[in-house]
Amino acid sequence: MLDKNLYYEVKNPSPLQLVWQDLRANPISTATLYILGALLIISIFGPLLAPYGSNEQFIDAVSLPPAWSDQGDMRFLLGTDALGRDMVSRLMHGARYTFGLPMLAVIIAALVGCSLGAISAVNVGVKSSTVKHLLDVLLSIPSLLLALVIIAVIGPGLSNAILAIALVFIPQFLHITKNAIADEQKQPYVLASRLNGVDNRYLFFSVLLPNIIKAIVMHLTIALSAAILDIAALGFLGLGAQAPAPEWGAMLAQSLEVAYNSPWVMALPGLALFVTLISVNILGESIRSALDKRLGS
Amino acid sequence: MTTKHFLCSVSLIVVGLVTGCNRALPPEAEGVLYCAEGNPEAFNPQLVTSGTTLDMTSSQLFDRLIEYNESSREFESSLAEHWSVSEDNLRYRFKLREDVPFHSTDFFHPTRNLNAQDVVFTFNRWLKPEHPYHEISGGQYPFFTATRLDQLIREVSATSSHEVEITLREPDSSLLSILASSFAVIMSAEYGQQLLNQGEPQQFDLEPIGTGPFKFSHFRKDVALNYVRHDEYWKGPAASENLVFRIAPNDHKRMLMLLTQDCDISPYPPARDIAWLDEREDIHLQTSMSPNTAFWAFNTDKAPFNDIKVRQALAHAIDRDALISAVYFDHAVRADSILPNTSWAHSPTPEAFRYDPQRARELLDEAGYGSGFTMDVWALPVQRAYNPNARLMAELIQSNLNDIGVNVNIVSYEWSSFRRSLAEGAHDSVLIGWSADHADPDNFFRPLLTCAAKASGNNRAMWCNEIFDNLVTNAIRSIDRPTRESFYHQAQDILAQEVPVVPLAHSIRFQASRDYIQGLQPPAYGGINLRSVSKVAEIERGEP
Amino acid sequence: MLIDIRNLSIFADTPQGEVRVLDRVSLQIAEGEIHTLVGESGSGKSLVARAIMGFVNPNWRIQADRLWFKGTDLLNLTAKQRREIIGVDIAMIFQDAARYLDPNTTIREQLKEAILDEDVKATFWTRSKAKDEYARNLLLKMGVKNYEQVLASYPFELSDGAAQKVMIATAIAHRPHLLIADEPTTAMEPLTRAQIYRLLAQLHQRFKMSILVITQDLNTIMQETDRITTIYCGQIMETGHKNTMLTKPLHPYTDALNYTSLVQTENLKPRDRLKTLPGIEPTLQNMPKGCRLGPRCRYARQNCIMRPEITNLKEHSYYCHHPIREFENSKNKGENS
Amino acid sequence: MSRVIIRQLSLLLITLFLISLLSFSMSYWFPGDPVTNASGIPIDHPRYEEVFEKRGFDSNIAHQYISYLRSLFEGDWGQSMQDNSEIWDELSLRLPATLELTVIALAIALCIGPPLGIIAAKYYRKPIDQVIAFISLAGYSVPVFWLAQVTILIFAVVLDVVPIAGQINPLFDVPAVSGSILIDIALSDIDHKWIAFQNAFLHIVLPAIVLATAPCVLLVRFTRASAIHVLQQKFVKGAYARGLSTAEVMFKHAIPNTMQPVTRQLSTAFSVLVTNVLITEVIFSWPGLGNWLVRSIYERDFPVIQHGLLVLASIILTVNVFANILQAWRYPQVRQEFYAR
Repeated sequence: MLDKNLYYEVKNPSPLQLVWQDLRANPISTATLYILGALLIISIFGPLLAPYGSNEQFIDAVSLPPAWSDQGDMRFLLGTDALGRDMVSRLMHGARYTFGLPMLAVIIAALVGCSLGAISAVNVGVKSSTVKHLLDVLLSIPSLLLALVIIAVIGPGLSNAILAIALVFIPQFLHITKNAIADEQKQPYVLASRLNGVDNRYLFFSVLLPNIIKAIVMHLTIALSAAILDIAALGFLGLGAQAPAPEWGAMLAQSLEVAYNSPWVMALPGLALFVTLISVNILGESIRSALDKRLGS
Repeated sequence: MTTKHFLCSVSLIVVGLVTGCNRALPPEAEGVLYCAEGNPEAFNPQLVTSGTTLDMTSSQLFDRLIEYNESSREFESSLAEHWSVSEDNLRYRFKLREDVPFHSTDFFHPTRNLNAQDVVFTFNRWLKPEHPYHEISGGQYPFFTATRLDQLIREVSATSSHEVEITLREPDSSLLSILASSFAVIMSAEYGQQLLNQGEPQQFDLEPIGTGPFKFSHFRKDVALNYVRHDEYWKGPAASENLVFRIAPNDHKRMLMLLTQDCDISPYPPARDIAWLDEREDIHLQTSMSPNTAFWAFNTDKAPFNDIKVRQALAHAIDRDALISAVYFDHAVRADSILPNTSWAHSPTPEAFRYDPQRARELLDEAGYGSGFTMDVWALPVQRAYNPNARLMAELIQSNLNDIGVNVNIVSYEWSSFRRSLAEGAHDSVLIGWSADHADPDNFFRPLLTCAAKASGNNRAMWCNEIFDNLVTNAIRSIDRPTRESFYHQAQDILAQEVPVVPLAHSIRFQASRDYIQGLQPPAYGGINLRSVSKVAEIERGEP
Repeated sequence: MLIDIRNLSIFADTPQGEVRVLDRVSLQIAEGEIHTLVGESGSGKSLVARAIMGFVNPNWRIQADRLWFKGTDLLNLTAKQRREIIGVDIAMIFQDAARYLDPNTTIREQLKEAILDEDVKATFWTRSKAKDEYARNLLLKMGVKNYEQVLASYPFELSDGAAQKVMIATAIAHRPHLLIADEPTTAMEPLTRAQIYRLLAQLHQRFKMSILVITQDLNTIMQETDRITTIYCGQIMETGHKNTMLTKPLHPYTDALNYTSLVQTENLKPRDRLKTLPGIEPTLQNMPKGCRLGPRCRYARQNCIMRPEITNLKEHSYYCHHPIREFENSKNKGENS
Repeated sequence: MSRVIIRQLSLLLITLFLISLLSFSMSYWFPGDPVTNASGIPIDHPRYEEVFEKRGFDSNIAHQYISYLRSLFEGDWGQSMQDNSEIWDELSLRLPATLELTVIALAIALCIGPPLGIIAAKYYRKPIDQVIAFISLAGYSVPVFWLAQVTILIFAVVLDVVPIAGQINPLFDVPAVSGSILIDIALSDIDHKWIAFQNAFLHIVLPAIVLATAPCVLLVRFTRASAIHVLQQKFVKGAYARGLSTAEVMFKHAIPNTMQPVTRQLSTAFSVLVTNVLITEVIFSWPGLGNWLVRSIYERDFPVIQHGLLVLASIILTVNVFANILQAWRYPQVRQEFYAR
């Protein structure tokens, strides 16, 4: 009667695979994946894909509404701005500034911050909760304000804004990694691994890392959305990208003067920003709920 | 059930609050709202050159000895009842009115009316370095330095209690024009003395006292400047009880504020909005051909702009016709000389500033900059009559210059710091301009391009040319118009050759106001006068 | 019958599809009886309690021929009717009592919440005071001497035993007819455990309260239990009197459970094999067909892939194709013949 | 409790010390002369020598820091490099204006955010929850500067319901005493105060709502997540088992417990609010600290930047610490955790 085959082990995919499956199973998060993928491609190849240059001016086509309106022109699908620049091209060029660069900045910040956090957590350990508490309080200062401090010191400009944002997010990642590792180190399974006699390297990469990945991934999406918003806000305030760079925040700031006459010039960069941000946020939310479901909270 | 009732009452209260709040004003808050483009630099026109400050201070707070009547093209009496000139054109006598009271406010109660002491006090402030107020507020009197009036006047003296004599070192044909300009206002000597006694002379330029139609009430930086009516004004009280200048640096914002009735008068509406503003029933649009010139000045102290060839190349590189259509929406004419086309001394030199990128490249090659270079273009941050959108203009120039291999950074600051940095010569080149303060053509040469103007920090090109200086000085010393005209033509030829500045456009000055505003005159020279402006009574504002 | 459940099934919605977590459970509890429901963790015994209390997860589907309390159908109650029964006529105490109390409210307030206005005879303004008094008495009845201190505490400041006593106090505030005790003593020290069971027994005696005790193993069973029901993987295995169940079970599962208890192992000789069940419990997604004990049952035959029907003896019933006595009997028979 | 307060306040002191250190060292990081960067007195100014000595620049760095602190407490915050106005005077008018806007926006966010979050959690995965969750996610993704412009176009320009700039129609002769317009009206001696209040209300309503959006949706999200978690907790079941009605369970147990983490997150919402107030003030020409700070960064007016950032950061830190104290005061469990550490 004892058929061994009856007791087959369930073949479970790894938790991260499960998260991926969950994301793909949800149509909305799949859509955001596609949108962000498209944005990434545009950020990289935008200048090649765009029909015109970002600052190419068509004197004969100033302030044209989008193509579907009566005064529209098929050459300019989303219309032109007050200088006769094609909105489609500008938006496509702008994706690099408003999506690509913040993403790069966040990834760099994450790499640096997580490495530093891991090093400090493994080597120093968190002995004092006061330091943790102190960092908690200090990190409550919003990223834009810190970026403003840095920009105040090194001066306005796109490269400075990106630098400022990368710098601002490093301590956040550091803090999160350090805390996550410190929390995990208290877990019994780490003790078990230690008792098994694994070395520090293995302990970190094979035991700790898979378990802190949740905290880091979740913070990545939060940081990306904050970074995009900050870059755009700095561009809007004239402290980030400078005219005529087609950064969406800067475009928005410049479009204000024609907002009443040619509202599409104002609406489009804002809409692009909105779609990007909501995609990042929905993706973050989906990843968070999938992780919660799979890895336990 | 109770929750429902609660929600109902809350929403009722909210709706009631919003609908109950109309924007009607109580009677004591009636007045005119004028949207100004920036903060006034000081409440003393002597200290400034910016039209913004002039608009907000000069004609509102003060009076001048004489005024220039646009329509009759003649000088008229103002504080001076009448005046006379000596045979040698060196002595001017002004007989003052006796019934001109100064403002009486919380901080100053005048004990006497205007007399000759006040005129002497006011003129000596910028004339004599030993005057107690000379060094107050920086000690710079740019307009008077630029017009060399401080060199020209030997003495200002009171010949009787109500008579003043101005003695010149040499004849000058523009003196009356200058005295009629918005800068030559008369202030109270008694107030100056009172502040000296109190040890607070710096208040003199912060809480002004004058004889004008409005009194200073209070000023909050970046928010608003409040004036109240001067009821004893010698020409009769102003039409409006209150006059408020709201500070709104953004032209688009100002236009929207006009639409939402947050402003009653908005100077310099954006050129792109002129067409449809004109079509609106509730907006009244006024124009005037006030003489002005927008120009692009190179800092000739800096390399490579000290090289004539580079300047000529840059002049040929830009398409001014395109600028006029894109920036001015054709509400301007192309400028081919620094002097406006309405002036009798106008002598255009279109060839010097022709759009010719090919020629520009050749000139750059000759100058040794064939591979191009990078330069800053400073774009003035506010809208002026001569330039409604310098930033847009800078972007167009940027793309023009890109074609000849010159990279451009666009620089812009808040207005007052912008002007200060300009005076220090921190710029490579700047898009700025000049509106006439008075009718004499001299106004476009000596205050702008002479060595004296450079010293006073008003020469945006930092350009100093002796031949040019001699020509304009000779022009001002002659009384005879044909002689002056020939001098001015020569001066304009030098400018076309040397290109310290590229003239861009003479624009039409616009002024928009709500339909319920009456008595508003489009200004000709210098600052606007708002004395006769008021709201039409009995009109239900905001209601159809 | 106080509680009469017939063929109660609960279907849970999982990512792998709908799973029948309770399979046609029938259970009767008479008035004044102490009934123990025994099963391993995950066997669905708590689900029975939750079904009675109406704590239903949104992704559950419940199906029953009958779910009656004193003749009232618990499945078709309005929210208002349910309130009148739950917490009044039926009360429940839980394992891990401290977590069933609001951590941010004092014991005093939570205890007073459980006391209805009818329980104290007082006017509006003396009511709070009267409830205070009532709460104190309740705790005293639970054998809590330092009641003032307990009343002022927050749940996380109490020991396990004290928290459980508070829990019981809130449960019996209006002397319910049925008290459901869901693993009330798991993870407690043996002394505390005995205390709690003694308390329950006292309540049973003093107020003629029926008690449904839900527990994991027969070791911790209450001495005063009248009847025992065993449940495995959402299926009822056997129901009967305590004595029969402990000494002469008919179902192989009850038998296996018995062997895990000390009482039974005392009689083992050295090096005897323990009569435990081989294998492990199946996961929720891979429930065996028919009798769910099948793959782990020593006596299983081919027909065990069909769900066995109930066999009712006197005061005893079981669900098995091959009950032990019968099996042994037949074996004996075979030897005899 | 007093231990918690002392601990939190000492934490605040340490962080404020760090922030002041940061602010102090900014004079050195900024390009140009540190004395000028700190005081706004240019190097060729007659008072330069005096300031140089007063700020301890003739001595070592520690002395300079102490002098810096002393001038901070004396209210000698230097002057703006742009218009030479005293920073302290300007700040004392602008900060109340900012706080006024911030407090009103925070109040709006608090009145709308948490209730919506709780409603969403109560109807978790039902349509009403999905609508609220989507709106909150969308609201979280709308850049405030865009939202502000769109609302201005709709409500002020097209519908003409509200004005678009400033605190009040400047024709009302309300002297700026405190900087906060509502207080100023109350203090002023003008007639028709009620009309002035209405006018000020109309001016503040749009910026306040725009400003409230981000913290509001943030609070919706926090509250929703927290309430979903709480509603799954065993004590909710326990409360039901005690015979409480749904309303009683929600209001007596679920909501207070939901607010426990949300109280902590108030400081996050406040940070977001402060970030957005910088932008909102610029757009609505609100004469507050944010407007001033942004312009001074633009103009590189270092003394203003230095002190403006110091003030904003201090406010955020203070609010953060007070949120901690509030949480510990209201929630014994949190207190316990603080003690345990």
